[in-house]
Amino acid sequence: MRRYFGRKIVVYLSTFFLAVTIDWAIPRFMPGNPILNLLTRVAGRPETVQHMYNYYSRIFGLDIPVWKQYINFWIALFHGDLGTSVLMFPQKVTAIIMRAVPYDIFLLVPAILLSFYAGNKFGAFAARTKWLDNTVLPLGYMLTATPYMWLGILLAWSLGIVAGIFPIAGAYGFNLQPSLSWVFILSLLEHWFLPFVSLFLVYFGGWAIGMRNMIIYELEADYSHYLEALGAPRSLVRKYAYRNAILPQITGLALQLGVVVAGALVTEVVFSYPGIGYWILQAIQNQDYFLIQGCFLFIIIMVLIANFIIDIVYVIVDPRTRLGMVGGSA
Amino acid sequence: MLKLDKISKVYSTGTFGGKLLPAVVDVSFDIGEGEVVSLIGESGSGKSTIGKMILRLITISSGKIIFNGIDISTFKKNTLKSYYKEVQGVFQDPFSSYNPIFKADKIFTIIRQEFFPKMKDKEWEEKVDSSLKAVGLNPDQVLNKFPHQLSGGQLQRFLIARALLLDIKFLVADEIISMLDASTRVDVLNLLAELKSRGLSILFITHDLSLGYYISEKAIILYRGSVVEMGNTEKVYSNSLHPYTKMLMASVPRLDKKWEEVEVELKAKQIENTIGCVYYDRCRVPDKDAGCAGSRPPLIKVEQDHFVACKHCMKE
Amino acid sequence: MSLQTKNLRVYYQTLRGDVKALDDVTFNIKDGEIMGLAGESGCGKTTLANSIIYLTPPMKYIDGSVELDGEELPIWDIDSMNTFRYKKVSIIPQYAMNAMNPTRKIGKMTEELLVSKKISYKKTKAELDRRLDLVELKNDILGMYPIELSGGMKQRMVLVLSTLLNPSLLIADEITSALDVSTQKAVAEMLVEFRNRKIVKSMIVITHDISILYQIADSILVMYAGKLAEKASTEVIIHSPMHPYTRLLISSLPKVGVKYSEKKLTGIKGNTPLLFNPPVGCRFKDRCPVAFDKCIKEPPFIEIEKGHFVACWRECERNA
Amino acid sequence: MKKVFIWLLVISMIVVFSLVGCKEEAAAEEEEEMAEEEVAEEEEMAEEEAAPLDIPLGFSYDPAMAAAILADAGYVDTDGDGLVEAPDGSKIELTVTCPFGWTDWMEAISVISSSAMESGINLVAETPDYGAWNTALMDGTFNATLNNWASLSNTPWTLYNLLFRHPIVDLMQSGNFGRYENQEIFDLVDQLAATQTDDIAGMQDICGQIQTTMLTEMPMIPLWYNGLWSQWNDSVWSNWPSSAEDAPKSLPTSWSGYWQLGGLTTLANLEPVEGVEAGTGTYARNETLYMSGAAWGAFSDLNPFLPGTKANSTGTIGLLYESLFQYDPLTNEMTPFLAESGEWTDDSTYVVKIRDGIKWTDGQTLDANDVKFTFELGQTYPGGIWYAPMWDYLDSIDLVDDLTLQFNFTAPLYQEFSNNLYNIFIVPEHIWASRTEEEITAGINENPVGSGAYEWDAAGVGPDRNVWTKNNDWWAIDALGMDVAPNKIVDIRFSSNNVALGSILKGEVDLSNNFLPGVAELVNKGYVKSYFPEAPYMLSANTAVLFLNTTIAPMNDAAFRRALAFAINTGDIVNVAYANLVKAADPSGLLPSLSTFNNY
Repeated sequence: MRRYFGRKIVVYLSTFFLAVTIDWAIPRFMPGNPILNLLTRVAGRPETVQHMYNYYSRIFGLDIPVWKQYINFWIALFHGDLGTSVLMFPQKVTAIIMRAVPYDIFLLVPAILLSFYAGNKFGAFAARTKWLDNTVLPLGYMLTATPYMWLGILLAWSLGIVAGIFPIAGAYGFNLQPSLSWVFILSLLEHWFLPFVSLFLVYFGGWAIGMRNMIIYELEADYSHYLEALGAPRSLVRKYAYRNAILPQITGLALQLGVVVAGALVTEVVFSYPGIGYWILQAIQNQDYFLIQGCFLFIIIMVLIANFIIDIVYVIVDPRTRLGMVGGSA
Repeated sequence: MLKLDKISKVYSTGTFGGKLLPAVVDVSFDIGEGEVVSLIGESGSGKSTIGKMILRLITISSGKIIFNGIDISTFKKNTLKSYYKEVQGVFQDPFSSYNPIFKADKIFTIIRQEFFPKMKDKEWEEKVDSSLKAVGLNPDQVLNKFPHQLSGGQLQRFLIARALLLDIKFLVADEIISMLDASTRVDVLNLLAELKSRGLSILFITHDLSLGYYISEKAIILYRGSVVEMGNTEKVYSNSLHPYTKMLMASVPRLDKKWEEVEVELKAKQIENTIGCVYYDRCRVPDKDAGCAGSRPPLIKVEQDHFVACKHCMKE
Repeated sequence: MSLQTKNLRVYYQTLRGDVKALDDVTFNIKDGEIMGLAGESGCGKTTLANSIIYLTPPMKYIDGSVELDGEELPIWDIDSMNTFRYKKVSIIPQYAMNAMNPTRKIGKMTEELLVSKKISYKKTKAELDRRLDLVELKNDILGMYPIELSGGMKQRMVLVLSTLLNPSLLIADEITSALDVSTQKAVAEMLVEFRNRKIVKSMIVITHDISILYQIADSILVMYAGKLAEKASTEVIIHSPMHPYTRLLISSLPKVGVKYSEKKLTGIKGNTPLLFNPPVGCRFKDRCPVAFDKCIKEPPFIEIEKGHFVACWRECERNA
Repeated sequence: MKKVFIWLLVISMIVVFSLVGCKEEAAAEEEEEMAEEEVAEEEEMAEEEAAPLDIPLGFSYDPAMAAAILADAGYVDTDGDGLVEAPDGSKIELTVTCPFGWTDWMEAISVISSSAMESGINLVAETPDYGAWNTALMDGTFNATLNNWASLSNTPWTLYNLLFRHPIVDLMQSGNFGRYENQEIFDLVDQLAATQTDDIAGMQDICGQIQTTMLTEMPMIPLWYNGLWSQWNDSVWSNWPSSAEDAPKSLPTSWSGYWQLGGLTTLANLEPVEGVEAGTGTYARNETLYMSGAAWGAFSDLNPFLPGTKANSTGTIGLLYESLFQYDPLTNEMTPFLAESGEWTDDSTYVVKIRDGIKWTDGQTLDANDVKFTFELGQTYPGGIWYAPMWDYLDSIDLVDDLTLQFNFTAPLYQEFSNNLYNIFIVPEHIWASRTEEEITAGINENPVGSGAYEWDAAGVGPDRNVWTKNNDWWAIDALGMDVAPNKIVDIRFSSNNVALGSILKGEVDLSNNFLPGVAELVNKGYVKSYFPEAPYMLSANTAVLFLNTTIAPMNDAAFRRALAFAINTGDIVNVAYANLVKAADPSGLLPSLSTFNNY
């Protein structure tokens, strides 16, 4: 077990190293120059511009050879320093991310967990209810195939603009300051609702379909038939089938996590919800190396951690992996 | 015709291949022209691995396989194709050899495209018919069907028929009849025997000792990747020396006599001894000793055409 | 009389029509009898086994009856059969290797199964341990997952599990075919041991390997194409079979000591018929070396000698 | 008979007239032929002496003229693909760019491209990413591109300094992106810079010379004016200014830091509408002004010295920090603000008197020391302070007394200095003096101490908003009688103009400086109010200029550049791309507020 996790950690660390390296490299290969963006419209004389350019290059640490920048990047990273944002100059990237993260967690965690729970329950239920299987399932297929953006815009338009029930931008009312008051919490929830629903619906469809197919497969598995042959009640057979069908769903969750996060990014952009996704868009549009880097770094870390948690959960719930990792049976 | 020279296969397992799992250890034997050699062993003994190495489906970790004097690992594109024209394999699970969305005959079409692209339709059909008949199938009943419409036995014979389409010299028959019914088993066995009399060499991989006896001249008993006993079939069967072979012989259900009251040591799940005699953990020979545990006994010739890897079972 | 089936007819429903997988099957099993059920694949062995315990679509009950210990089994009713399953009639399925839920500890699964049948696990535990001991399994196996077990161990565990409630009838469907010879022998002998200890009253052991039956069965029932061909004591079936099919079957088996070069065995010519539209009369007649005009009619399955049933006109005539 | 005679008379008269007409046409033809012959002959003799084509200096859309100029300069379509080739026969393949996603500009360059194509100039529209575009702009690797960085200014020098910035260096980062090199015009711009701002005649003269050269050489093409929009909803606040009425006259705008340009006056004039309730929010609705359109990005700093427009858009400049003078773009006048007065005592001495009684929000007094400190930052940190170049001609600043400063110049650039007077924002010395260079040029400036009408509300800030609280001790309440009405200003950054539109229609936002789609319709129906009651509903605030990269062929040829100027259908840009919400630019490029200096 320890060896398994030891090896896993090595895998995760190398993935992290590689992903972060790519994350570091990609913005640098984008055409354009962040310092020039920063210096745009400075009313200096031409001869002083080079001076300012050098000055700010030094401040951003871009005046040294690329390999040194890369090393400095790692050194800074271990000190928890992701650099300074160009777009939000002179704010620190970590500060920006730390402000955004609660919104992401607030939006993503309930959306993922609730959709996972509800979708799987519903899928399992639909698998043995003919009319549901025939009516709601196609809807599920539609939902999963729906682009986040499209669903978000549709919801914003129908419930936000036409019906006017929900606000369509921001995380809380413009007349409020963050505080522990009911008014604020209500406003927070009101603004959270539409982005949440648009994420929830798309995820929900995916899990429901996956579960429906998995459970049909499990109900046809040998162990189900054996239980039935021994006259076990249906409830037990279904309980086992559900338990086993949820395992590939958990793997699915691990695999999908990146996609899930990407979906949240799009949704955040649509609803101007101030999470990481919102900042990524801003950062890319303004070629903010450091902010892009920081946001993706955060996503990488989150996805890796989530995967690791899922790995652990999987090991706990599925004995097969647990044995596989001690080098089990022939 | 085919010579295995100290071949080994080591699988690496684990995420970074940190763990090495020897599947076949230093196995050497050869098969002459028109010879049938039975490779007998339990599941996990490495017998299928040897078959796959001969067919170059997996690489050899060490050692060499020589076919007609040439190391088969040197075969490239064209030479490999002509190798496959002469050496073919048929496997235990017939279902996995078929693609369920294509008709079963597809496996013939592939052979035709690969090896007989110029043959006329009529001639080809006759060839297919005769090889189907050779394996005891009625062409009208089995052609133009999807795999699910055929029984396991039919699919298995289909595969043999496919091998027969080629002018093969060597057949690796890996448990090909374990899924067949008793009544048709013997037909397939007879078919193999017939092919052998026409000069075909066969490596007959099986766990069923009676089948091995029926058609082969030479028997090789494999245990955990190592040969524990080998030689002339009659000698190995009638004068089994290795405790493992003896135990196997006693366990075979026979129609001519009932099981003896032999205590069967159930196969061990975890193998503790990895450097000594492969059979050490299960061995019930009273005088097994530290030497058995400490080093692997070599194959020793006990009589003409009979070798045993056990120092305690030499002929008295 | 432990088991009595009368004129049992069970068909498979397919898109192309009914497959007459089990046609007019009548036989008895005595208390304490281990009956071997032999025949080629597709002869109806597994259909027979499933009909007695777990008759589900696409299988379709047509008519006939099955009595166990004098009580009729409602085999056509999936739900009411539940009271009989496991307690009265139990099965070790063909897929015993995969019969246990891979994600449950074996003990836990056993407990849940028993509890679902309203049986106290605690009270049964002592017996369970004893049984495990009987099949040479340590009782810490209950804390393991199926994947931790070898094939033979799984087979034995399912044997224990399926017989835990001392069923009157145990159906063991091809349980030894996937095992190595040594394990095969052990498991087969355990079946006998279970009968000897009266854990199960009687048994149907299905296999295509007659030599195993010769080792353990008291009687052997040979089926051909959905019909019964011959039933007799094991010795009789092996050494003096009457039905031409049985004879051919036995003579086609390779035995240790028989070599192709010395004695060429022969198989049975032809193929088993498709059961959508089975041949009229004796279903074996097309392959039978001794068939004659009478075979156009269906031969009855009759007792020719005491305990020896055959469905063959030739034998009828000979004994007439 | 009589009738017949009359008919004959009529017919003969027709004949006579038509004959005369023919004669005249024939004469014209003869003349043309002769001219062509002459041209041919002269070309044989000496090319430069070809009869000059009469090209008007004040260009406008005229495809015929474009064609004539092209033909005259030897750009002809030799291969019949409808596009002209260079005189040496080589193909012309040019691109015109703007950043991807700037939808109005994307439409504009597509008009530019298509109208150029019609005149035979192969100019293809391309939309690279912002970063790539910006880099190409600064390092001069573009062909032709749009730019509008010159802002509202009291002098024409600001625009011409942008257009003809010199010397040419590797990174042209705030002007003359086309790298047009002409010592004569460089000298003129320098001369203009050194002209006193009240020397209108002198400025007019220099501007005239610059414009003549510019329109003859056409190194860049002024196309249209972008605007400052200001729309409001008066359900909570009333008494908004309007151009249609006499008073009060001030532009209700916050955009890009133009609080100083009229926004503050507007705030002071606002009156709360009776009967509006405070509501449940943190900010009482009836005391709060909600506004949008000042900026797009999120709030990031309160530092007036950071490069770019960051501080402007946050309100840091204008609400928090103040300048010596204010500039009113409606009247093109500079009025003293922190300064009580300021004047040139001689050609190289400028004396400023600071108002008495101005207090920083921490209670300290704002005096001449703070002003001196702020200006001298440019001298101390020449690398990071944008106005450092002023010290090239500023020798020293002397304190005359606590409230009076004397600027001693060597060779003053009056125009630039006058710009700086309302663009440099005074910071408290007692806070900033202890800061390092990096803290000043790259610091956030948390908990800012300013002198302005509002204080920053740290608790209210969010990624999409910034909140300001009224400074009740603001000096201008007494000194200028400017008592700003809203207690709070919530400055919102909407993700799109449509959201801004929805919010102003609902009355959630009081003031919007966003470009509102369909504003004409909205104003006509009374859904929103606009300072300008008719199209283009904006104050022309900067000039969109098409820069041509004069270092590459064929745009190194003035004739080709002029032809392009006549080929662009500016009318379509205004009407089609902008739906009449912008105005076509004057050929001089100068904003309407500077029309005094406009010669063409």
